[in-house]
Amino acid sequence: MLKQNTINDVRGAMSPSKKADKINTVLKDRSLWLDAWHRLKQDKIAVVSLAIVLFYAVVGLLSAMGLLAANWNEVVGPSYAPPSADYWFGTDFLGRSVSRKIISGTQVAMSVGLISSLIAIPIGVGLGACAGYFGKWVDEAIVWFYTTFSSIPSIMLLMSIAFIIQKFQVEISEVFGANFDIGLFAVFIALGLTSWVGLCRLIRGEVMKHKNREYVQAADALGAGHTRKLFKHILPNVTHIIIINTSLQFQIAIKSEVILSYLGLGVSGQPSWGTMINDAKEELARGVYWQLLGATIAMFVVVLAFNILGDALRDALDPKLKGKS
Amino acid sequence: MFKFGLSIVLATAFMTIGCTKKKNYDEKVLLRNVKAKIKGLDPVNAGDTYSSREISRIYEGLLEYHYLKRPYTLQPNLAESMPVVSDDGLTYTFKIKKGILFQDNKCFPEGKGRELKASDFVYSIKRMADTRNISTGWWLLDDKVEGLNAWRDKYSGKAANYSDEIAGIKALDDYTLQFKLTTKYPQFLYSLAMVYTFAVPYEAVAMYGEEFLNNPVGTGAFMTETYKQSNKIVYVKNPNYRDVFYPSEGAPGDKERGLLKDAGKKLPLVDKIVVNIVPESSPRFLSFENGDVDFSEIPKDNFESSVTPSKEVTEAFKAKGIELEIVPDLDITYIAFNHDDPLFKNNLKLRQAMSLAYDVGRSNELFQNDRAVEAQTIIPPGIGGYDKDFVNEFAKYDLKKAKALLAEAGYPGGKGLPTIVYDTLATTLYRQSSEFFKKCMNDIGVNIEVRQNTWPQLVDKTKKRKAQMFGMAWLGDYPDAENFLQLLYGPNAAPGPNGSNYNNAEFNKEFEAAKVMQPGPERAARYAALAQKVAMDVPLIINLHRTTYILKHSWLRNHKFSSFEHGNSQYYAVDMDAKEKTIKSGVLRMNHKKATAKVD
Amino acid sequence: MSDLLEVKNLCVDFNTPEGVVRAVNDISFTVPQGKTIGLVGESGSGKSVTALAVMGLIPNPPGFISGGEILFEGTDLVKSQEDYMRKVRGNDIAMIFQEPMTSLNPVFRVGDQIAEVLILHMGMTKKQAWDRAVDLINQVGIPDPSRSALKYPHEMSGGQKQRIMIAMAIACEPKLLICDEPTTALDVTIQQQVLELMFDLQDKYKMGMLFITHDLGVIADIADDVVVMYRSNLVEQNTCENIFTGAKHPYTKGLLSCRPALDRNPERLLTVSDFMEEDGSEIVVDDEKTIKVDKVYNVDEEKNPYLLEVNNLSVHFPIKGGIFGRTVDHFKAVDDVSFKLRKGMTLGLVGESGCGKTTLGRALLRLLEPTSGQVIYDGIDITALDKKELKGMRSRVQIIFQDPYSSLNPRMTVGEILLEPMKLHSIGKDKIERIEKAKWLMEKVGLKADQLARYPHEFSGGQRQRICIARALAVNPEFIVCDESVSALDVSVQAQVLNLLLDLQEEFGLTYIFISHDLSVVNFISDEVAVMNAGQFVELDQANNIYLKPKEDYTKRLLAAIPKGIPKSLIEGQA
Amino acid sequence: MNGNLNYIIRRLIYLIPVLLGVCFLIFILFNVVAPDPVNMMLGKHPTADQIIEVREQLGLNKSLPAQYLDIVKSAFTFDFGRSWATKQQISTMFMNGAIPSLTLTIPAFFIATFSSIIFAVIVAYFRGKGVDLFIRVTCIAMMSISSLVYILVFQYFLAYKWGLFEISGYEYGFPNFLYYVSLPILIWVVLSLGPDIRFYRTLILDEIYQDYVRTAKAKGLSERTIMFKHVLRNAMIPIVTYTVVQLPFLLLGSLLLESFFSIPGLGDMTISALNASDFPVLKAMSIVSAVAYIIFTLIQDIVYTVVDPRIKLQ
Repeated sequence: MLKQNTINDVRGAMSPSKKADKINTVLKDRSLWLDAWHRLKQDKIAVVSLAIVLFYAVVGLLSAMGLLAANWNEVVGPSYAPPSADYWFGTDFLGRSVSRKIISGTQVAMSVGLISSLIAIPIGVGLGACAGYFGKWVDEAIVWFYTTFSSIPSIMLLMSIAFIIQKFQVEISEVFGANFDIGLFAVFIALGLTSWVGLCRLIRGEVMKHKNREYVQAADALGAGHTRKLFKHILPNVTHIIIINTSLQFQIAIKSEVILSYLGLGVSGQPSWGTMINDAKEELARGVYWQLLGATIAMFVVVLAFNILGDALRDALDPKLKGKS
Repeated sequence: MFKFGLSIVLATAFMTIGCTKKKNYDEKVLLRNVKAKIKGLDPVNAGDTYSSREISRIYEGLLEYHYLKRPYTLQPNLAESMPVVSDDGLTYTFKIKKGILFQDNKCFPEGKGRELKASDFVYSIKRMADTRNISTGWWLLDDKVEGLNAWRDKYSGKAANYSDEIAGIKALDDYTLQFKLTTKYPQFLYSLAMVYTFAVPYEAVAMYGEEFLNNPVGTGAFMTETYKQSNKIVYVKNPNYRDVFYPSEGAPGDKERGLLKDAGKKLPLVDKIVVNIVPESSPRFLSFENGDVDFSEIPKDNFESSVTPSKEVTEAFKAKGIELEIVPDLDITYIAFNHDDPLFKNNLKLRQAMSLAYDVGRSNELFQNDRAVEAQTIIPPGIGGYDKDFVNEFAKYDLKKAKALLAEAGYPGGKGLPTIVYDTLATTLYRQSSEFFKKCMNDIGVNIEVRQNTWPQLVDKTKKRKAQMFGMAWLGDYPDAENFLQLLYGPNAAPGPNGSNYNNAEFNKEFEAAKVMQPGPERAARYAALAQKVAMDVPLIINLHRTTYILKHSWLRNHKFSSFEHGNSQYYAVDMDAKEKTIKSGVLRMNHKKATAKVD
Repeated sequence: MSDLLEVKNLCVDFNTPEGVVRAVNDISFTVPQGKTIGLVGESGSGKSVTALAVMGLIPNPPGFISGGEILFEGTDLVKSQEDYMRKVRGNDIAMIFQEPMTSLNPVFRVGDQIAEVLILHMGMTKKQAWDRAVDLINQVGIPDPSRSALKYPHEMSGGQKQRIMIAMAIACEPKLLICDEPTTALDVTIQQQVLELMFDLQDKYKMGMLFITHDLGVIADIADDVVVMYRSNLVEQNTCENIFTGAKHPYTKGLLSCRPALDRNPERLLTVSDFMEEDGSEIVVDDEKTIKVDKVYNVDEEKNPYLLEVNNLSVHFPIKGGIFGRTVDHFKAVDDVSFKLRKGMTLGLVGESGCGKTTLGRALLRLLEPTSGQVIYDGIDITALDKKELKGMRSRVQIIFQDPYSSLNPRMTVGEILLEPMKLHSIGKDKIERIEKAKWLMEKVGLKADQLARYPHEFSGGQRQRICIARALAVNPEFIVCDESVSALDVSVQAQVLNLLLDLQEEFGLTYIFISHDLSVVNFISDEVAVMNAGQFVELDQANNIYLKPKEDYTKRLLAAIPKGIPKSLIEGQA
Repeated sequence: MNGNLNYIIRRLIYLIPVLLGVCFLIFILFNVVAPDPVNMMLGKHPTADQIIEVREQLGLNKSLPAQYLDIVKSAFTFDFGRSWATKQQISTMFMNGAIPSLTLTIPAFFIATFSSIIFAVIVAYFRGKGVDLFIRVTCIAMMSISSLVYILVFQYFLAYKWGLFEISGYEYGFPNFLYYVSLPILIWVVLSLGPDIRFYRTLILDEIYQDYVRTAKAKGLSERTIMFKHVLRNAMIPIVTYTVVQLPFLLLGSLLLESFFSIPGLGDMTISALNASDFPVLKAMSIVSAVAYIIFTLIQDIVYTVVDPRIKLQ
């Protein structure tokens, strides 16, 4: 019954590598992520905010590598010079250019968002998936763990974690070398360890829902093991939640850095929007508004972009829309 | 549902549209703001300057500093006269004034304040030695009074028996008190003017127990009416207060400034004192400008709008009737090297280079608005041992010489020198000053890594000798240069006050000899020589002696700033009619331009 | 007597991202006073949209009425203002919807929800409206009406909730009652009672009724005239009698013939595609195909040996209670069931919702751990196998689920879905061979081989069910459990899938257990039928014995409730 | 009714391990790992032997399990001993701190919740139209500015420049505290409008697309009655449960508002405890807010059954 010729022409005629992707295209010629990208592209504002986010990421990267605004520490004019042609955002108490500090501050903001998410995602998704998938006592234990974690106000957790890191300052600086910025490291860990609970709850609920869906039971009937069911079937259907949640978590991290530096747990040694806004506490009284203005605008644009992007991603990635097309 | 919700929102929103509180002017009230929360009103653990200031409004000691005379001179307060000192300088005998009453309180029989007796002092000083009170003042008399340490160790950790007699402190009769010291200790008299040794009634301690710190019972001019430890304290006059009169002579120039107008009047001169606790500096100063408080220091960022470069009040403030008082403080700020670290210990050239690279003048300009005096030695102006003509060659800013010295120290241009960790506090002011220090050191190639700490963490680090370099300030406990020189005294190393762990045998020997001398010009010369000699060894980067700038409203009278403000509030007076006129005129509300226009 | 409702050349369009879609194209029909018009068609035919158009309830963005008139007692509803429509809705025209479970507001008592429409339109006071509501609840046949009125929707069964919907609809004695698939979600016995209730109420209130359904059986029982819609067009309109005796349009003919009926048991069902080409042109059907051949139940000992033996199988779910959540009682989903099944035969499992048929199907495959009993498959006791051995058995036993939308992983292409089972059971040496097998499987189930790269959401419900069958076949199974595999499909598509299952059974000698609540479907496909109720087998016998000579009265009641599919006018004629 | 009782008891029993877990987490964070505060307590001149005596008195040398048991005991008795920094009785500090905090947070919370529900209903009612878009955009924009900036700008302009409000401070007693808390309340409301409106809007929209709304329309009800009677009544279920969960955090007050406006509430107390490494106070604050959170999750379950007839306590 099988049509013999189809097998030969596939096997003989082409070189192995070409043959491989010929086969693969038979199975899958475009990914759903591409569809989502096309949908996202239709939303003009979303594209603009994505561009803004990428622009900030590039600026952050360049300043991290020292290619951009590395000379933020250089005195360029009198202290507290108001904004003028040569200093767009004026100068700070030492006479350093505020606009350079803003650019260099992008590095802190973006790294805080990125690294705290990189810490929060694996924990949140890992625990959430296990709780949702295995259920019974595993679920009980993980639910108990994150209820305990979330019942302590997050500000207390942030403070105490930052304390702990500063307590081990001496040991850490031996490991990472003296000029390693402990303050920033404390912010990363503190934010990372307190922001995973929301994601964990979301993933647990979603995995539980998908576990009972019939395509997973069908895989079960085919003899698929736990790992295959979880990683090949359930998790791909849940990744869109991770993406949407991360974009929201990013902007929360950026805003928390300001509060942390107010509590004295923030960055020291390099400029950050948080410290600039905090300096403004006293400066505002003497009419020095430009450092506050600059930092606030810089943060406003990127946080707004993240918010809009978060909503747009939800519409583009949400399978409900795709399922009913 | 909708209408109901809307009405609730509008009602509460309208209620909070906001209105400022109406003010009343009939009662004579002294209003002031304070930076830190008051820990408690128990003399034995006064802790910081803010708590001691509040405690000294209620309690009194044997001696006190004269309100007006400068330099600060001790005078008897509860004691009738200065003590009779034995020839070997070890026995001090005091006579107590008769008829001094504690304020009325329910801890006394029928609530009536009883008369102060010599035995009260024996009890109070023993309380300071009692380990269970964890007194912050115990260092004053540690190993100084015969039998006191023995008594302390005997009851360490247990309920102390106060009737257990000790040789060092004895009430010979109701009105005579005798101290026997173990060593010559001229600073002993100062300790009797400090809050830790103030008289405390045993009945109050017995009755209130652990809550005694919130129920003060003293002999002073005021007593507490309401006491919200983290928000506000209101004092009222103590009816049992004995007759104390405003001094008729003071320091030269006081008469011209009208400080002797109320001479001879019975104290206190105000009916009530209201102390508000406002941690943030900008709201604190804004409430002064609004007239909500009678006087205030000037935060760094409000200096330009308050004081002209020639150190006078700006035209706008003059128009508002605001006056300025400038008083040097018994204070020294410095950046310490941790001499445990070999990098600094045996490399004098490196220390000299870093000291020269630090631009003290610019730091004074940036952070003290040029108010402070550039320090030459560790001894501040205003006390014996300060020589205003001495110039410390390593305290000035000389980049070229600094670079040369750094090269001689073995690190040309900073090459080979590891990154130095500088620990500072996390407040905005300290973070900015550490960034300034980092910039100065970068100018000669020395790389600094700034680490932020809360105050306890910084103290913890310095006491455990883990801080490589750190900024520190020292406020004098009493007007005696010994209190400053002991910062470099070897045996005082951490956890003692010598955070730099500096240990110079020769200096230690000379210091031990000088500190036991009786106060006088000879001791002052000895102190000066000692300080100048040790400065050449650059034990730390000397920085500034800060001066206090006080802005006073027109209606505040007799205010003279003192580093030892114990009980001074009884001398202040408030002209309520002048206050009402100025506030109602709205001149305070006018912004700077309009106010000055009004003057011309 | 003028017509109650006259729909003239009605057109309704929807704005979609891919442009304007016409959902209803030039429909005209009339609903006379006291008469019932059946509007029949499959999903996507536009029948519900027509109903919503009459009520003016088309969701404004994205839908809109683009042409035609809806005359209700002379006035054109399309042109009238919103507040006029509001006075008409619920008062003169009332509507009943399909999903009773979600159509009532969960947080209000049912009595209040009925009283609300009375207060709104009849100006009654609260007290009067409540009493009238209790009376209406009584009229729709709900026991203890005064107490039931105080109940919340979740405290009532699906059937009772539908009765409440009916009470709410007839509260203001409307002239026209529109019912959009009111009984589709109900079990067949309850469906019968609800239909009778609606029938009596129609007589009592002389209401015109527009009855929308996809089930021709129901139409025959209740409709006077019938309107047939297909892909937003009206293809045929006639009296019920004429439609059933001599349908003219090929689609109607296809629709009539593809419905399995109890009294006849053809070898294969004719489907719409046998009567009509894709573009709508007619195919002349030769008689041979329409011959009704009664399937003969012949058992050949060595061709059909016993493959599956189930002894005293039970599945009990613990019910938690008390403070510490101890199990207080057990819900006996499957209670001591025993039967044997021969190779190549099909056992039908039929029963109302909640009778335990699905649980039994899952327990057989140990997708659900049975509490006790044995399942011996080809001599091997499946219940005793451990995890690893069970995996080996998986290739021999497979399952096909009900909901096409949730039984395929939306993130995997059809090719990947078909290759997964082969990889798991290492069928085929390498990828190329597996792809060939996948292509072969696609053709086997009637789909195009070049669609392997497509995603599930790009296929229709029927096509997805075919992919599920292909996935099951990928492991060359011998025994397949079909759990309500066709219930979610339209009648015409249902017929094609049933035919496919029968073809595959013949070609590969497959053994089926076919689970369904639809007796006529079970009758068509099964050799033997087991009727289940409350976890137990009420009756187990050959298919036609069950239907012709039912022994147990539960089975009898079940059979009686199935709509005959013969217009009542004919039955009256014959009786 | 006994069904509910069983449920409540079971929930309470379930909460005990959570409380033990919280105590353990606090124990790790503050006892095992926290730096040594003793030096700080002894002021400028600590002597070596004095430090040892103090460690003994503060119970720092107790065995770790003993310290853990102290925490657990304090979680039930609320007797937290004395603060290291100020030697005050912590429970009295709480009493003094609770009143100012609550006078700020309770009115602020209810004004914010009510106004955001009203706005959310308006936005849902006019969904898709201009009003909806405008309010949503302003919400996102308002959320994108850090809360600290709002505090600084509002305090400087509203309080100092135009003198509309008291700059800082606090007075106990009914009419007086209003002058001091009105500006912080205004800031709190402005800060929480953004996120709340977005959240409540999604809740209401979820309800609008339900089947019973279509039935209501078919009954001839007007859009307004449907929105306020049917939809809002259903949407209130998630709204009420969401509000109840936020109540425990009102106790903690707003750290920033209290420290900037020197309102001596629990938030301000927390910040000074942080700056003074005053661990008994920080521990006490964590325990109290954790216990409050746990109790309120239980209350939330009960409220859920009261508000939603469908839920039986099982």
